[in-house]
Amino acid sequence: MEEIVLRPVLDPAVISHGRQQLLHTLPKERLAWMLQKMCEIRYFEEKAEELYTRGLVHGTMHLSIGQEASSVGSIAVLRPDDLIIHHHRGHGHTIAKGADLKLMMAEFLGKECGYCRGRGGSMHIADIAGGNLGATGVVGSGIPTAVGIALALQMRRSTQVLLAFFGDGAVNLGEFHEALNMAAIWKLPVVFICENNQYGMSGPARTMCAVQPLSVRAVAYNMPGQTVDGNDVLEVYQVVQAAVERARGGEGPSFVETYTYRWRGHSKSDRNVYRTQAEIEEWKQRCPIARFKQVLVEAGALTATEIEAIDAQAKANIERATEEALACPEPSPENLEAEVYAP
Amino acid sequence: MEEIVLRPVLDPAVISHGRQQLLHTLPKERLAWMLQKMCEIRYFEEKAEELYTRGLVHGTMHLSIGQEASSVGSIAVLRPDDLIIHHHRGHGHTIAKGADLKLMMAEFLGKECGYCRGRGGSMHIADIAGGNLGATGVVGSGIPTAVGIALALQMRRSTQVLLAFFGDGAVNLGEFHEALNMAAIWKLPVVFICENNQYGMSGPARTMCAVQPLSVRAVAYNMPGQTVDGNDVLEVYQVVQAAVERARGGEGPSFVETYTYRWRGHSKSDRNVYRTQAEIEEWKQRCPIARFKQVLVEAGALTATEIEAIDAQAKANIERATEEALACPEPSPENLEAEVYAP
Amino acid sequence: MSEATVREITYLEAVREALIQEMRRDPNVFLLGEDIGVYGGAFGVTRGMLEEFGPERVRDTPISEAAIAGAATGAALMGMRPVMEIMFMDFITIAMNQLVNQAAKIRFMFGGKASIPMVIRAPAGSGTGAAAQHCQSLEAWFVHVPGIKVVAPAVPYDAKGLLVTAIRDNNPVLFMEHKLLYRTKGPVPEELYSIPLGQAAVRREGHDVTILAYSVMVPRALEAADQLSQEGIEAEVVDLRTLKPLDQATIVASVSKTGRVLIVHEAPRTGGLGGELTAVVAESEAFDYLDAPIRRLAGRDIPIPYNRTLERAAVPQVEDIVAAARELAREGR
Amino acid sequence: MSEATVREITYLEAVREALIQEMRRDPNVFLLGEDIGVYGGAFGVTRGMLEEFGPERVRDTPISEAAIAGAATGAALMGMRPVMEIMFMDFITIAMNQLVNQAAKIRFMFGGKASIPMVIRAPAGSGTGAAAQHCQSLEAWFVHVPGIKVVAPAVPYDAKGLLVTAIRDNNPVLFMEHKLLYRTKGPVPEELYSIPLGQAAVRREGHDVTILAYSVMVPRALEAADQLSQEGIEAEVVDLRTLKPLDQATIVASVSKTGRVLIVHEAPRTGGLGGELTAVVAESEAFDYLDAPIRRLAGRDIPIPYNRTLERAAVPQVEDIVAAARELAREGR
Ligand SMILES: Cc1ncc(C[n+]2csc(CCOP(=O)(O)OP(=O)(O)O)c2C)c(N)n1
Ligand SMILES: Cc1ncc(C[n+]2csc(CCOP(=O)(O)OP(=O)(O)O)c2C)c(N)n1
Ligand SMILES: [Mg+2]
Ligand SMILES: [Mg+2]
Repeated sequence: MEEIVLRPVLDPAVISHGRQQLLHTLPKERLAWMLQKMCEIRYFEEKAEELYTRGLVHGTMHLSIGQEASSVGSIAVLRPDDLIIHHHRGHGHTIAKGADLKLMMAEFLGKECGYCRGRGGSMHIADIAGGNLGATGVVGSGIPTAVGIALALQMRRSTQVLLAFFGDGAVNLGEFHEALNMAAIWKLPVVFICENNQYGMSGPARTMCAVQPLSVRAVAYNMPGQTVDGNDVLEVYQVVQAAVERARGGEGPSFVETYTYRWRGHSKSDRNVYRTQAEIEEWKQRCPIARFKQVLVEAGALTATEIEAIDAQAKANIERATEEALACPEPSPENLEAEVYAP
Repeated sequence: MEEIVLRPVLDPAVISHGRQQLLHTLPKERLAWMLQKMCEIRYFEEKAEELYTRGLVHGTMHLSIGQEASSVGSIAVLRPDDLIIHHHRGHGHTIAKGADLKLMMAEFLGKECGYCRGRGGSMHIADIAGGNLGATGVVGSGIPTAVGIALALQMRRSTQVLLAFFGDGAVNLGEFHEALNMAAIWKLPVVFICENNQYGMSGPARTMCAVQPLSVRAVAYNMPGQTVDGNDVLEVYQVVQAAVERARGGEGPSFVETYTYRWRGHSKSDRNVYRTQAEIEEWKQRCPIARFKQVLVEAGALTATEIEAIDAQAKANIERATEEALACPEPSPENLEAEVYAP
Repeated sequence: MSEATVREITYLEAVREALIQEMRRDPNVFLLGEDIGVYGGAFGVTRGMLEEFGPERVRDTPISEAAIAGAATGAALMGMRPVMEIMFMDFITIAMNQLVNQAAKIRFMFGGKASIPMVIRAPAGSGTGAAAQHCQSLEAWFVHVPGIKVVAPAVPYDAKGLLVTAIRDNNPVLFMEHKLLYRTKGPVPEELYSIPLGQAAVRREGHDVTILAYSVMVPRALEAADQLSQEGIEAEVVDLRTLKPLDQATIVASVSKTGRVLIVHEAPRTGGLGGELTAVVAESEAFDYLDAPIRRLAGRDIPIPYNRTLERAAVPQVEDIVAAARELAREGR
Repeated sequence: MSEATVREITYLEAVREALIQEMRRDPNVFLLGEDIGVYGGAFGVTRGMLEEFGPERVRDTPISEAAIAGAATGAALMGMRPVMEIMFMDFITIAMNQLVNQAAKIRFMFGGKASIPMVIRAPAGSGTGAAAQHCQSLEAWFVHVPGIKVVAPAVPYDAKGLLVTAIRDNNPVLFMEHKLLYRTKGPVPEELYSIPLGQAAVRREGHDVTILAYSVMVPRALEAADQLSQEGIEAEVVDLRTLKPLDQATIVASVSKTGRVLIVHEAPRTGGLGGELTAVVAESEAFDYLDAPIRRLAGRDIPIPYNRTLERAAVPQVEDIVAAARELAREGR
């Protein structure tokens, strides 16, 4: 009978007072930046929803409202030259990685000046120059790609690190499995971040995945695994930081599960019949943004006024980006064939 | 920090004296049958190799010499109406499941009277009527099929059970992962048996799979998992029996890893450059057949004379089957199109 | 069908009705796929079915396309009649090994001693703004796989009747639905009926040019034919309905009559089914009746773009069919 | 190539030489696949390369085809030039999602801001008695995927020159090798050279009938042409070499000259590349020069059987090509 320990990425004992410490060790501007990004994500998605409802968007969209701490807490750890790859619910990662909000909104609107020149849309935003290697719409498909990206980093003896984001639904795909095994045996510089918002489209993670918490699956790849409160941006930060250090130090990949919740339906066609209104309300009470604001004020890291200004700035940024994006030209359908192959 | 226990299928403490008990509780004819099947497998494959060398076989073949305890120990547990599905290295399972040796050899030789009428060959022997639902040549591919077979059993409220065999190389395929998860959440009546003969074609399980032993992977699917001495037919029997009882009782799947070794190369093109001759010799010392014979004699379950007779009978069976198979007609290439679709 | 109560229902409802009626008739029929239970499927096809048949026969799966296909194959091997749903046809790429190497080959490989009666339902096609990974039409791949049949209905009546046949067929049948057709309406008898596989339907008679189409291109071709008629060009529109086995007789008869053929499909032109159809015509006696070269009008050789205008430009629209058929009708030899 | 030392080497050695020389030239090139290191690959293609380049650049992988393809895609996205090996083309079915939805689409989907320079080496074809799951020729699928190029060399000279070009190409290139060609010999310059993609080669001139072939069907077509010549039929044999992009000009020119075309491939007839080739001819000006219907000679619509006689009967052999070409040459209109 083997006793197998789920090796945590970071000692859980460290986390609890680490949170408080972070508020003092992280530069004030960094904390402000984190809050701003969280607010921008929220406002971006509320705006996206509004544009969608007004019939200005042709296509689908997946909102991550309620999950802002997961993307910002993870990506805040990175150096500017570090990389991310992510999935369909990817507005949060994109903004946290420093995307130009106008180019992002333009992509959402299918405009020529969008990140993907209107070819990709909400589900496929990539900002290659900014280190965002793109979102995939096929669940789990970015995970094997992540192996290759991290492999390239390793072969080039780079000190860059990759964060690979995916949802709870992805952990039951074969590609997840093949990729995590490969990353583990090759000790690649990647951190796998599973944003467990508790549902796929409607399938509950707790019934679709044979084991709980999902981070137990790290055991199968002999890598550290840990489930964190995905609505606590500072807890996410700490654990991802430990995983990033591990990766950068050549010790190989880790698996972090950020336990969170999506407030909105899966996409616009969702009638939310697979969960109760009470459950949704309960999770709204655990808003990661409200919580971070409160923590910041209580710790004296930022004043209420400063916070208000950041929030207002975020809102204004989204408004401006939207206006500019709406003014962008539409792409032309001429000669698309020439774009398929690289010269 | 979660303490995760690799739940064994059978308490390891039980196994050690269980082995001795089995020698007394299993009917003598059953023990004799087990030995006979092990010998038949060995002689069948030696004969196959000989025919191959003599140029009588067009195609490939994968010999399981050295692994006989795994197939026989597992399948001996089954009721006649239970089922198996397996993989390219499948002569052992087929014989243990009670295949007609002539039809099997005829298939190996590509004859019309072979199990698959010469269409399948060594890699695809199936004996549907006999409960052998066939061998697949794509590593891991039978595992999702196994889920469907077991699902049908469950939906029909059958008390039949399925054994699904595959090699160590299969545990790194996505299909393995998807299938084990699905079988686990649906509590299907299947036992997954990973015959770890330590190598894929050349890739060592110990470097290709991120975690050792392979049975640890059971943790990721919240099912019992256990590694057994795959060269000890009685140890295999006990653990598989516990897993089969579990499956039959509606408690769901288990994962059994039979640790063993293949004496021959992967297939005929193998130059054995990835392992040492010493290693091969060492494992030949652990011959599962010689070992079982010795145990039987020591326990007084069978006499040396009886054992000799069984061995001779097995050899004679193979000789006769080969002769008869060689006399079978070749299939005709006419109208093969009509066989592709069922009416 | 004299006693039948024929109503106007949607293509989506027709698919659902076939599933429901076959499940009532045969306890071996069951559904499996992602979010098909309480959610009712991404497009709502199975909505309400969980209530009648329960979670065992309307079985929600994890996001595991390979295992879904494998589970269907294994269950079929045991004599069940699974109908698996691939949420978007694009994701069938994950299940190719199970479908092509297992489901399609098991019968032949095992000497005809097993059969795999299963249906793979796969919503295909562009037009919903879902971009490159959610809009593909991959039927040509499956037409190329011995052991699989391929059905692509264009109207509600066929959606029901062909799905019933597909479920009763003893082989893997890929049943391709088009997302843009789901909301289209047509007459469908309430009672259970089936349409044989391998029979095309002449949707409109004409003598100037034959348009071969299937799935969403059928209504587009019919609309185009109406417009062409106003110009004095009478197009014959053949709805292939089953892509494999193909109704060569109906194709050859129509082309022999009109002497001109325009093949239309949504999938990219290169390597698409249009090539096979061209060859079927070119190899047949219809070749001798051709008054103009065989023409293909197909999707452009690009991934489907997100932007609405680009997306529309990527695949044949009514006006493209009109233009191509007009040009062809004028072409002489 | 005046200075070149030209030797007779095998197709297999030519592939290996291309890999070695490109790896020496460009540190971004590396190999990954199952058992390609110490084992040297299932067919021995990479034998000896581990010694020169080490385990990092001749990288053994677990049996994880999807992750192999994904790893290649990701590395390519970073500017590496991975050459992945799929041990048997049949197993590419496991990697379809990665290849079709990721590798082929990333560039377009991301607005042209990324490229995926990678090669997928895949030994294909029957003739070794490996049965239905180890003998497929799946090139037609990939020809249908915008974003992927497809190469299928028939002779050692092309195997080397086209592989070099494939490695230097900035897109995913499927490089299809045929197991039966591995041991065939031909002249190959020792020095590094490249052959542009998209150029067919006229292997033999003739005026009676054009035979379009690729991969293993090229030597068979040439052998058939020799036999036909003895009967007074002069066949022109066009080796397509690259299947996508296709050299339409050479095809059209040849068919326009001979007025008759026989298309030959090993993959099953229905839905195979023969349809596309038929359409290319039928849509071209060559159509007007045709003196007989376009003919396809292809693999039968069955999985490849194990038995040697059945296996041989499943795909075109020299005698089948002779018979088909003879019949076609006699056919008039
Ligand atoms: C392979 C695949 N199967 C199905 C889908 C359809 N689909 C899109 S998102 C989704 C749910 C994904 O759930 P999860 O991974 O938890 O991510 P979330 O949407 O919750 O962020 C599904 C089933 C898909 N895109 N890809
Ligand atoms: C998906 C797939 N990849 C590669 C192969 C080629 N291949 C055949 S057997 C084999 C090794 C399998 O190893 P294992 O699963 O341990 O089984 P064993 O042969 O050792 O019994 C490989 C790589 C295959 N048949 N299928
Ligand atoms: Mg989720
Ligand atoms: Mg093995």
